[in-house]
Amino acid sequence: MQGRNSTVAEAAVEPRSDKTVEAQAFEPKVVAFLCKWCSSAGSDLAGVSRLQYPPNAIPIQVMCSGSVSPLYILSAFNKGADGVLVSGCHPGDCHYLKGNFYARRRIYLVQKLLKFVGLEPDRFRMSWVSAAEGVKFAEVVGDFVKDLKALGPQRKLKAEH
Amino acid sequence: MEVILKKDRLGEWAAKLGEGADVFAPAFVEDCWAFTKVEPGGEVALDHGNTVRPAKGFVFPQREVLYRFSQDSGGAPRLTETLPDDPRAVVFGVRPCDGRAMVRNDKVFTCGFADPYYQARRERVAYVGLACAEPPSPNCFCLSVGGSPDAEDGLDVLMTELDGRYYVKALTAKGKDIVVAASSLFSEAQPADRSEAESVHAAARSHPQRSIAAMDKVAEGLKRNFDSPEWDALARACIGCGACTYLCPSCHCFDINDEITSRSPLAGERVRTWDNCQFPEFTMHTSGHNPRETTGARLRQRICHKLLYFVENHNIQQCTGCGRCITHCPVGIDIVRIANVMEEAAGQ
Amino acid sequence: MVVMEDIRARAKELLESGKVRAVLGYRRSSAGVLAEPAFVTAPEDTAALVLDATCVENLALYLVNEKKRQRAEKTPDTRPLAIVAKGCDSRTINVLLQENYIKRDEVVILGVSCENGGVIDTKKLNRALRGKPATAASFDGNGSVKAVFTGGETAVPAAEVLADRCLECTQAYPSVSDFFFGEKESGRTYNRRFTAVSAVADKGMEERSDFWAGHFDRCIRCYACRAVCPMCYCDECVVDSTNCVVKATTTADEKANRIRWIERSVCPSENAMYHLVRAMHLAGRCTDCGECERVCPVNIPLRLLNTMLEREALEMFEYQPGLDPEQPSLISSFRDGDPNDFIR
Amino acid sequence: MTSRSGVFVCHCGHNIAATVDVKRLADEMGKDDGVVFSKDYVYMCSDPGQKAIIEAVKEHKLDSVVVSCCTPSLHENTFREASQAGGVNQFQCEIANIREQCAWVHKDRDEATAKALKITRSAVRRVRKNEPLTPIGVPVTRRAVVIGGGIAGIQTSLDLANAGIEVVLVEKQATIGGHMLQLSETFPTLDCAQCILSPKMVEVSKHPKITLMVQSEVKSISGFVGNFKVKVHRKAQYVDPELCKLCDDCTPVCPTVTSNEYDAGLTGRRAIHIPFAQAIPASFYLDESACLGLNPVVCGKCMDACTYGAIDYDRKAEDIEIEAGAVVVATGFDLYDVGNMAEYGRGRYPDVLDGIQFERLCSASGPTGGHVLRPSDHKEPKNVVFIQCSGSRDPEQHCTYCSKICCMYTAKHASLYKHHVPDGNAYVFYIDIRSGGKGYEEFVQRAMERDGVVYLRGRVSKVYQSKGKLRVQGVDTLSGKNVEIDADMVVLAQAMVPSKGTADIAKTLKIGRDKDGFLAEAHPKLRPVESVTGGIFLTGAAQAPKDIPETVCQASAAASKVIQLLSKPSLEHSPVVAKVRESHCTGCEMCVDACPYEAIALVNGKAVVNEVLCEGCGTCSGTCVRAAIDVKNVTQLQIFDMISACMGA
Repeated sequence: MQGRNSTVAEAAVEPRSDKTVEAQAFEPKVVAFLCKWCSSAGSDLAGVSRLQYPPNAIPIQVMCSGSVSPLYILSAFNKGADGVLVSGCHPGDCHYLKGNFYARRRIYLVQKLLKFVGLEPDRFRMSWVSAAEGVKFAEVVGDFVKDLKALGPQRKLKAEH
Repeated sequence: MEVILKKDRLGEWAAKLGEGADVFAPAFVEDCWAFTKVEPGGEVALDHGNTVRPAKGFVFPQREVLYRFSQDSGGAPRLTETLPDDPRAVVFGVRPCDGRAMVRNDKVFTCGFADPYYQARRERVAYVGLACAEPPSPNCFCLSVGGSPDAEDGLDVLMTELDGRYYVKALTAKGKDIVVAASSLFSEAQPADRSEAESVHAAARSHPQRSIAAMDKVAEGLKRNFDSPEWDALARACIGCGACTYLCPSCHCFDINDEITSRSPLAGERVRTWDNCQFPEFTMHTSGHNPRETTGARLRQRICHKLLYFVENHNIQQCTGCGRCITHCPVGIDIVRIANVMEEAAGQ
Repeated sequence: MVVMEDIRARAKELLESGKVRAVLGYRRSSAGVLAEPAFVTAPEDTAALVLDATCVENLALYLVNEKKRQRAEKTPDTRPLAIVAKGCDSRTINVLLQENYIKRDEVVILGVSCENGGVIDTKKLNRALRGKPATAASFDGNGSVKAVFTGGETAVPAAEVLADRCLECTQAYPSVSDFFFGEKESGRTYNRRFTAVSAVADKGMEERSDFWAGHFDRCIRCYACRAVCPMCYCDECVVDSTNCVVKATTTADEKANRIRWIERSVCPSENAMYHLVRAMHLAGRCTDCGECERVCPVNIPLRLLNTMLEREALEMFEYQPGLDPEQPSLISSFRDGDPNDFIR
Repeated sequence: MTSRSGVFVCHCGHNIAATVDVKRLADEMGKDDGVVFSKDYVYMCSDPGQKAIIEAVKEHKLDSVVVSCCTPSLHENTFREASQAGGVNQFQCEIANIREQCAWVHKDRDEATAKALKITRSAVRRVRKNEPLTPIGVPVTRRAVVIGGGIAGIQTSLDLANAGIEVVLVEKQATIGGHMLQLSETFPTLDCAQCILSPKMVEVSKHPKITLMVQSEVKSISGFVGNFKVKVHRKAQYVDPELCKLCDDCTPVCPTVTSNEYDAGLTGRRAIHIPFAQAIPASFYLDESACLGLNPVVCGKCMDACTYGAIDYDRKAEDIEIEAGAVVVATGFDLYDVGNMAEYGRGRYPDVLDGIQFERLCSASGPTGGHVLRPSDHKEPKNVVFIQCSGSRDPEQHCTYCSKICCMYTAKHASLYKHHVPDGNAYVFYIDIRSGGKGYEEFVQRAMERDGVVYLRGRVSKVYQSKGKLRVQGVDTLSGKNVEIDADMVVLAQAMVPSKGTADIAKTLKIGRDKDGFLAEAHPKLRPVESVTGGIFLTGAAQAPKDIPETVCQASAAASKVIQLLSKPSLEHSPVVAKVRESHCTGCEMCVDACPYEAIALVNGKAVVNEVLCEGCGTCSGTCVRAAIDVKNVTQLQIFDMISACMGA
């Protein structure tokens, strides 16, 4: 009933048969929150090492993974992200001593909540990437994009503009 | 136009109407009665209580786009009007209180200025009412506010359930059309049918209901008690949610916002959404001043709008006595009780 | 057994002695079977206080609302408030103390044990009575609820009509109180804790997705869940993206630059955003009073979102909200042994 | 909120331009909301590039600048200074990293350009809401705390004190001197360790700018660079150094004997003793752990014997708070425990010694008066095997790293042995010889050629006792033969490990350690004496294995860093710090609990940020459920806008 809701009903009926065709052309949109000191530096190292990885992840540098509010993650999905990555320093290596431990607990809860409401768990990922792990950074992004391509576009939390 | 429809052919009528319109009827979903789209071949059974959400949303949806806008860098803004072009709709099972509420909404959206969005939808939606045999909610009080279980105003068709059949009365041209569209399903109503319907209506009207004792004195009571400390006491438990007004069939306040979908280049929609006088920020000024800062002031606004201001402006109560605001209030705030308290207080 | 007369007498004594400015309790309502909140200030009005299976509200909400009201007053009465608190309500009070929202000496807690009972779920009661509206309901102490309706009464097994949270309750008595009424019953045997949430969590992913999409689609954003929640005490909520509470300290920049995390439009994506953000903000703070779910006019099972996080907090972080007002909050603390293997 | 942004796109030669269509990027950004000027240039960081920024800021009245170029860690400062020179506050300049995070990691030009556009747009959205900031000035306490009184700590203290800076030197033991004082002679010049160190120790004790605290440990630290508060716990000083006349009347009456750590356990000492003759402070010292009970009723003999009244059992330990602008950590090393060396007898054989024990045998002040004698029977050993890399370079079982100094000191040990016992045989098992350093290679060659030390290239697989001899089974990889030697003594060149308290002090000071447990420097090449925490510096073997000359160099380097820091009247602290929205704060204290720097406190029910303590990590804003705290210029509003930009909206 009432405007919006009926359009949703229609969207649900929309045929999904061409999913495979879509998957081939589908380029997932990814937001990657990288802490300044480890993961962003690690991505710089990947660059210096000229490691190639897919261009789907757009980095947002934050000071510390501990500053990543659950709202950022939910908002990225709301704005149409097919995947969200949060990456910080390894436990014990946080430039700010313990910010990543708070992040770990918080992100764990966000992940469980998203899973509970039926979002594919592979759409939201957290990684520890140190400043020395350029190779790992490239792998993390590469694996993530590969997994997202298999999942197809994210529609469950995306605003329908 | 008055015709008879056998009860077991209701589905056929809905199916026939479904060929040219979306058909909605109450369905019991998640312990709630809700108007739900009838899929082709779907069953329609009008054995429902009062729906949680009223029928106003078909004409005045909670969110609607007024126009889209866009602008390229340095260019002139472009506006694209988005008048509704929804398919025609027929809504079954509308209770007379919801029908009467539409008359009140019509006054708001056509008085002085005809709201094109409202108008466009109103023309496309036909309300098929169902007279109440007994109050569908323990908090019904339609009789106290000038309504009745068989009130016709605002509806396009009124159905009355008789033994094994419906007495179907088309009230408007739109109503006649939807009867004529399936004329083969109906037989002409006989005088006996009419008198049977009348006795059903009479029985329903005599069914006990909650009541506002002296409705004619309530408006005066409210006026005289505008500054009464009683408002704060009555609203002490109010939590400031919007259940009462969002579920009200005649509440019609809205807000208009721009929702930007892209900043470069600029694009977005101007959107109208319901608003709610019970929310604390409803009357918040940019200065920080809030003329209705307390729950008491906001409750007074709601009650006075229903039973005083609307009477002053349109000579009828805005409230149609459906009882939803009482049933769904999380903390038992009760418009019937408040009206009685205010009327009594005025008498003293 | 909780003796109602004892509570009334205590409430009366507190008011007569002037030790408290009001007693928050329950009384009968004209709106239906559920009791309604009562703000008793006159000693003689304590006679109207009731306590039975219809006293569903978490009155701790009013500690918050009254605090806000008091702040707006020029010469507020600063005497404490007395409050009738069930086990779950008392845990809410503990979280409010933990978060410094109220101080311990601002409240006199009349703690009541639910013993082997709890409160009813009106939806369940309606089903049990096949739509006949109940006019009264009380726990009879023998595992059933006596429901009275126009023209009759019947006894329904408690497990059929008690609220889910009561069926799953593990501590049906207050964890903090100044006066305690009733017995601390242990070993309640209705449902295991987290029964309801496990049932949903055990569904398949697509089934869960459809389940929640259906529920979020119905949401009308009346914010009754937020308004009734004692933990949602923020003056400005994240969903208030287009209008906000303006205070003396609100800058022009703040008025102009609102973060539109969630649009006002009622549509599935924004509704989901609202409920997910709210669930996250309640992680480690929700004490499972179940009010959000009860007041939802369109019956969204909101409690599940919160209990799901409550379960994670308990199982993974050994964190239980509302038992100790001195502990740091769930999300402002961590342990070295927190789960790490979900991280790549 | 700014409205006139300029975007500058750098080609970085071909580094960016080869992959990203820089012209299109500049064009597109020129059309973006709020961008009034855009430009691409071959090298933005060059002088003409920077001038272009300065001129554009002036000409187009820019109020914010975005440079799309390499990582901010390279040229953020460059471009911020250029912006400031043009008249825009430096904090209203942001970098969009389109080189490391884009051009270098992608090949497809269209895809890379599209991504560069999003990254740049995201930076523009952010910078538009940056507020102008001014670095926070913080007054400085002109005093340094040096932790550890070995050669590193002594050198740093003297350099600082001679530059006029007050120093508090904190030493855990009863005397300063450290491991260097245990050494006999030092390579490659074979000068006596005590002869070169003792004068420095005396200088420390006499220096008016140095306060020496022995038997003391740092317990906690608070504050921040320039303004630390260091809490030091000093054990009870039962012997007053001022009154002690070093007469040695107390020692003979003391009934308890315990192992002498100065002689690396080769001899014993009394509970009351002087660690060694040249100890500083020059005083006897009562070892509480060995004493019968500090109770005249139980014993009290030393107090009775002391005619000067220097001994007082009622002295108490105390906690002393020191205000200091900088801290230097020089906590030194220990030898890897021989008990871990299963293949060499786990320390059960008395004639298998570690390097320090052998130093003591060679030292004139040592247990044998400088004669090399076997601990087991006090006979002169005729065959001595020296095993290098004992515990080092063995990732499977022991330490992964090279301990750096063992090649040199083993050559020294073997030479010294040959000097003492010219008719004895010295064998050295080595993996390879690392003798980089002035005069080092010549020293090793001398040991081989002049002193006739036999070098065998290979590892020793096992040492065991057999018929009064130590049988050494090894392999000579040059000849490819197994070698067995019946030795009278075996000396293990044990790996160097961080001293026992290093983990604790790192935790106390909130500084990092590397994978081997040594203190972590801020940058391995460019900031080798700084820790990651501002105002805390590292020196000596606590940072990595090193020899005396290198330690002294590093000690002076650390001192010079401290002098730099403390020579300014005030310090600049980054203004990118947390900011509370008072209207939204409810005083729940979650940020207070979560802040890693204890920079937030509750004042009148609202969170208040100490801007000097705050490092701007934003853990508070990630924790706050009320959006009541944000980090300036990385606000939630800015991140929200950046997310939109990344999503192409």
